Amino acid sequence: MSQTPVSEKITPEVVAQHGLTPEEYQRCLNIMGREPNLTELGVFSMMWSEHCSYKSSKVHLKTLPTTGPKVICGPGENAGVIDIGDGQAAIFKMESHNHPSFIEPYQGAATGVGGILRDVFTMGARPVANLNALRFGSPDHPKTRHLVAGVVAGIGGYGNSVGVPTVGGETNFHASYNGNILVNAMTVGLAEQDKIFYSAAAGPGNPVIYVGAKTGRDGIHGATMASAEFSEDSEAKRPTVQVGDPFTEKLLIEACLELMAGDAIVAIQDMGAAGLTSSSVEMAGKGGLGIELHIDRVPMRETGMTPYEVMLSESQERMLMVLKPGREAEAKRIFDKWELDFAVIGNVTTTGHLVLRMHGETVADLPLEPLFSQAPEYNRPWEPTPAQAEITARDVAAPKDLSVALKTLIGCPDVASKRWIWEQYDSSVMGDTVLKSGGDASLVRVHGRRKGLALTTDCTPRYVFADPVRGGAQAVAESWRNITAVGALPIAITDNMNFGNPERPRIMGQFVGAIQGIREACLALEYPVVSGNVSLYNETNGEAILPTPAIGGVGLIDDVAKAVGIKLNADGESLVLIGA
Amino acid sequence: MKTAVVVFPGSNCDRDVAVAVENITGTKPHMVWHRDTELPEVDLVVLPGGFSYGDYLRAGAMAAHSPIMRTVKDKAERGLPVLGICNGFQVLTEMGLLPGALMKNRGIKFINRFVHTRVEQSQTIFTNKYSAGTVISIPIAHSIGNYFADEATLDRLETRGLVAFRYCDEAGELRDDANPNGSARNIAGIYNETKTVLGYMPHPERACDPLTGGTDGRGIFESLLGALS
Amino acid sequence: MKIKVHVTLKPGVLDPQGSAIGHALASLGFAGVENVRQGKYIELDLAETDPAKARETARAMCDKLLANTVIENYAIDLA
Amino acid sequence: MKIKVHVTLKPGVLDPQGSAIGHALASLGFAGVENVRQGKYIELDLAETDPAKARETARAMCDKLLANTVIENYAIDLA
Ligand SMILES: Nc1ncnc2c1ncn2[C@@H]1O[C@H](COP(=O)(O)OP(=O)(O)O)[C@@H](O)[C@H]1O
Repeated sequence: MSQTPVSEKITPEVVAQHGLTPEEYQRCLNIMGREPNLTELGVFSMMWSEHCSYKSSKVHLKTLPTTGPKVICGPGENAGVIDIGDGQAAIFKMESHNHPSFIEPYQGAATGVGGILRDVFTMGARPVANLNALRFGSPDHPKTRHLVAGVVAGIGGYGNSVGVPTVGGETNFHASYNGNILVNAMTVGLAEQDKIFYSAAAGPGNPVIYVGAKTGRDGIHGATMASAEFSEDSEAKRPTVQVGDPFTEKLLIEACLELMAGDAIVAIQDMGAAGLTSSSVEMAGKGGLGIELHIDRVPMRETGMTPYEVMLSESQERMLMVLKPGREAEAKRIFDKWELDFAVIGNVTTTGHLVLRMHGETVADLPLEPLFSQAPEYNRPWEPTPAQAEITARDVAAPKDLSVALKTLIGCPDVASKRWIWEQYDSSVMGDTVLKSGGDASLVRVHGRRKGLALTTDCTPRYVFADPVRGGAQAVAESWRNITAVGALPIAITDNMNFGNPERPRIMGQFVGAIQGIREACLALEYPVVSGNVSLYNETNGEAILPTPAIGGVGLIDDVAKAVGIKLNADGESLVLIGA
Repeated sequence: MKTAVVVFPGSNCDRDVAVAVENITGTKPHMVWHRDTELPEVDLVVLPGGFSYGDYLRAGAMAAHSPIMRTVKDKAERGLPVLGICNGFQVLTEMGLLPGALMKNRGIKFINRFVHTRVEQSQTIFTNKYSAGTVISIPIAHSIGNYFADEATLDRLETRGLVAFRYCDEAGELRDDANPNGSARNIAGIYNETKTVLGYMPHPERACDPLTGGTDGRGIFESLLGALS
Repeated sequence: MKIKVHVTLKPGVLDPQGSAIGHALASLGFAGVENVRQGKYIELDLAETDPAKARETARAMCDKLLANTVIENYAIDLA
Repeated sequence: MKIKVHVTLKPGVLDPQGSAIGHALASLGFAGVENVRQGKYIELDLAETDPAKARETARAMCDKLLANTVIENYAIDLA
């Protein structure tokens, strides 16, 4: 491809293709005091996307309880951090990869696992467990079988290869997911509390380092393809789905943890969905500083990549870090050992601006503070979900034949055994899995200790659909019960809010209701939210998915030997029913 | 007993096997990087499970050519005991220390579950703490564990007593439905001619702790401890 | 009728296998090796004897199953 | 010089991936499909310009790394 500079002409169409409304674009103009060039527009579009800015959900998310005696770091960083005693911390988060998994189930699910792993080890934690919450369409829909097979293989293919056990999850089937499956992946890691790494850049002049895999033209927004300057074959060059490389990820985990054992790192951030743009902007923005990057120093997989492409690429298995001055050689030695790319691509500045240079020439320059403080935030109109008539047990006719009823129940895909799924996951690597899939919560021993973490993911979307408030509360309560059922104390949750189009008041009402329910349950149970992810616009042809706020719960048990499973152990044991 | 565990890029059971070895033998193994060319003075080399070089091209193919493996091959041919677990077994066949090849499971999928394998020989450095015919319960975790060799090789393995373990049911019967991956003649592990090199698909290191996987795998490490100390 | 299908990653799509093979060849001492890409090669027999129809069927197989055209290209040979 | 390598399983070696593809095609309604075999297709650029030497290098690559001759055959094309 030629190296022609990208067209500077920003037409209303180009703005719309970047997902910005005319009002939002006006804000860009005000902030810039001039027309942005295409690269700058790309940065705005990424930072103000729903995905990065949480513009539709923020006002509601703010109402969730996020603090507590055991919370070390709540939402806002790459993942949430809780105190698990002995100077140790558990770090965890759940994230969706819905759309890519529908298009390319294997790679979509695989890169979803890769992304959430990076969120966790970026903070200094060794990932010790993966879970996944999956929703597929109706089992007899022609696409379902292929999607299930691909997603499960992809999750296994990535997790098994990096050597992190996949210990639990949940799987539902419902026609509302026919055209929009949900793939939510959760990673839990362990770190020493005095070795947790955050993303705020510090120390003007400090070197900014790029490590991991090279940057290619992966996932660059389809929106930009209309621009005339791209050649005819540009479509072939712009895969919108990334291919994951778990091998590189495994090396990246080991290399980062090796470097993190020392004290060379000032700040670190993985290049997630919004790539180099969000990582550099967030690191500098959080530090209240500026950052200058030399695009030509970024390791690239392809020739002729423009600054726009480099900044918007969603290539996987990459990290950005700020080092203490003079520590580059030490870091490079480690990344060389693991045969990963390593490049000093810029430095921290005091300008408060993101400045991008290509062969010395400035190709973008925008102020960071307003990018955050003036980011759009919407309180979208919403309608409460109408209350449904209560159905009591007495309203339902008793089944004539109990054994038929039982068979129907256990034969239903949601209830049937998921063993054929979890046997494709390596659940015992790392040698600390005490309880794996098949029971209530899973249990992973803290390496070298007696204590362990109880982990579960839960949501019953049809409850949330019927009554978002109670359904949201129920998901939290179920996660609490699953953790309690193995003998552990629930500590905190992560959430993954999967909903339809928030611009429709009915959908927004589901979201608001679910948040309210989650909030009430978390407060009542002293079970705060320490991290989460929002995935909106899960619709096909105007048909929204069932509202699906997946909850990932983490609990602690002092001694894994005292945990209980669901297995009946001997003849003559008593069965006791408790509860309401 | 002194042990070296070779770490390839992409190994992921290196720590697990080191923990098992240390717990059972009382001595921490040396972790040897694939790019090293020298082995420390040891009684045993372990090639751990995982996805060396991502299992790209073929499982074990690239690891078989890494610098340390030249030394390992040399010493193994002169009698140094080598235990290859899962990916380690794949590496051993790729480098020709063991015959045959490991292919994709017949069901294609990755399988992680407990299986039963029968100890075929009890007179080896790896199995002297078991009796022949003992059935051990042990996890597998692989998608490429379907052992293949031509008929002549299989016959030779049988007549020379080089089949180390076979997949079986709980009672020790060699049934096809107890064969998780389609391996020829239910083979789960084999020895070289001198029975000093063992390749084994299941993970004994994951069956050394009653809390996480039972203790049926301990016998392998206990046997080695007895034979090599 | 024998059908031969090559499924390759589209240009620009990351090919981790290909790069790993490239590294391995280099470290085995093969010099001057570049752009290693790995794809799939599928052979099958089709009862259909009309070349045009066979090709059409093969194309449908590729679109539906053998390749994911989001990331892969395919080429069909009849023999 | 572009080198194209086909690596296929030897006749007689079971090919579970090939059979799985065969089954999947059948369940998608493709009739009359038989003997599905899946192999690898590797492309690379070699600095060598002499065809004979290039072929020799390619053969060495296959013997050493690209194919496992216990179970696989290979074929080399120069382009
Ligand atoms: N996608 C999955 N990955 C791993 N384990 C799963 C998955 N789906 C279900 N499981 C496991 O199957 C068991 C039953 O799941 P589920 O029916 O959701 O349980 P429950 O409703 O009792 O919480 C759980 O132990 C769960 O961990």
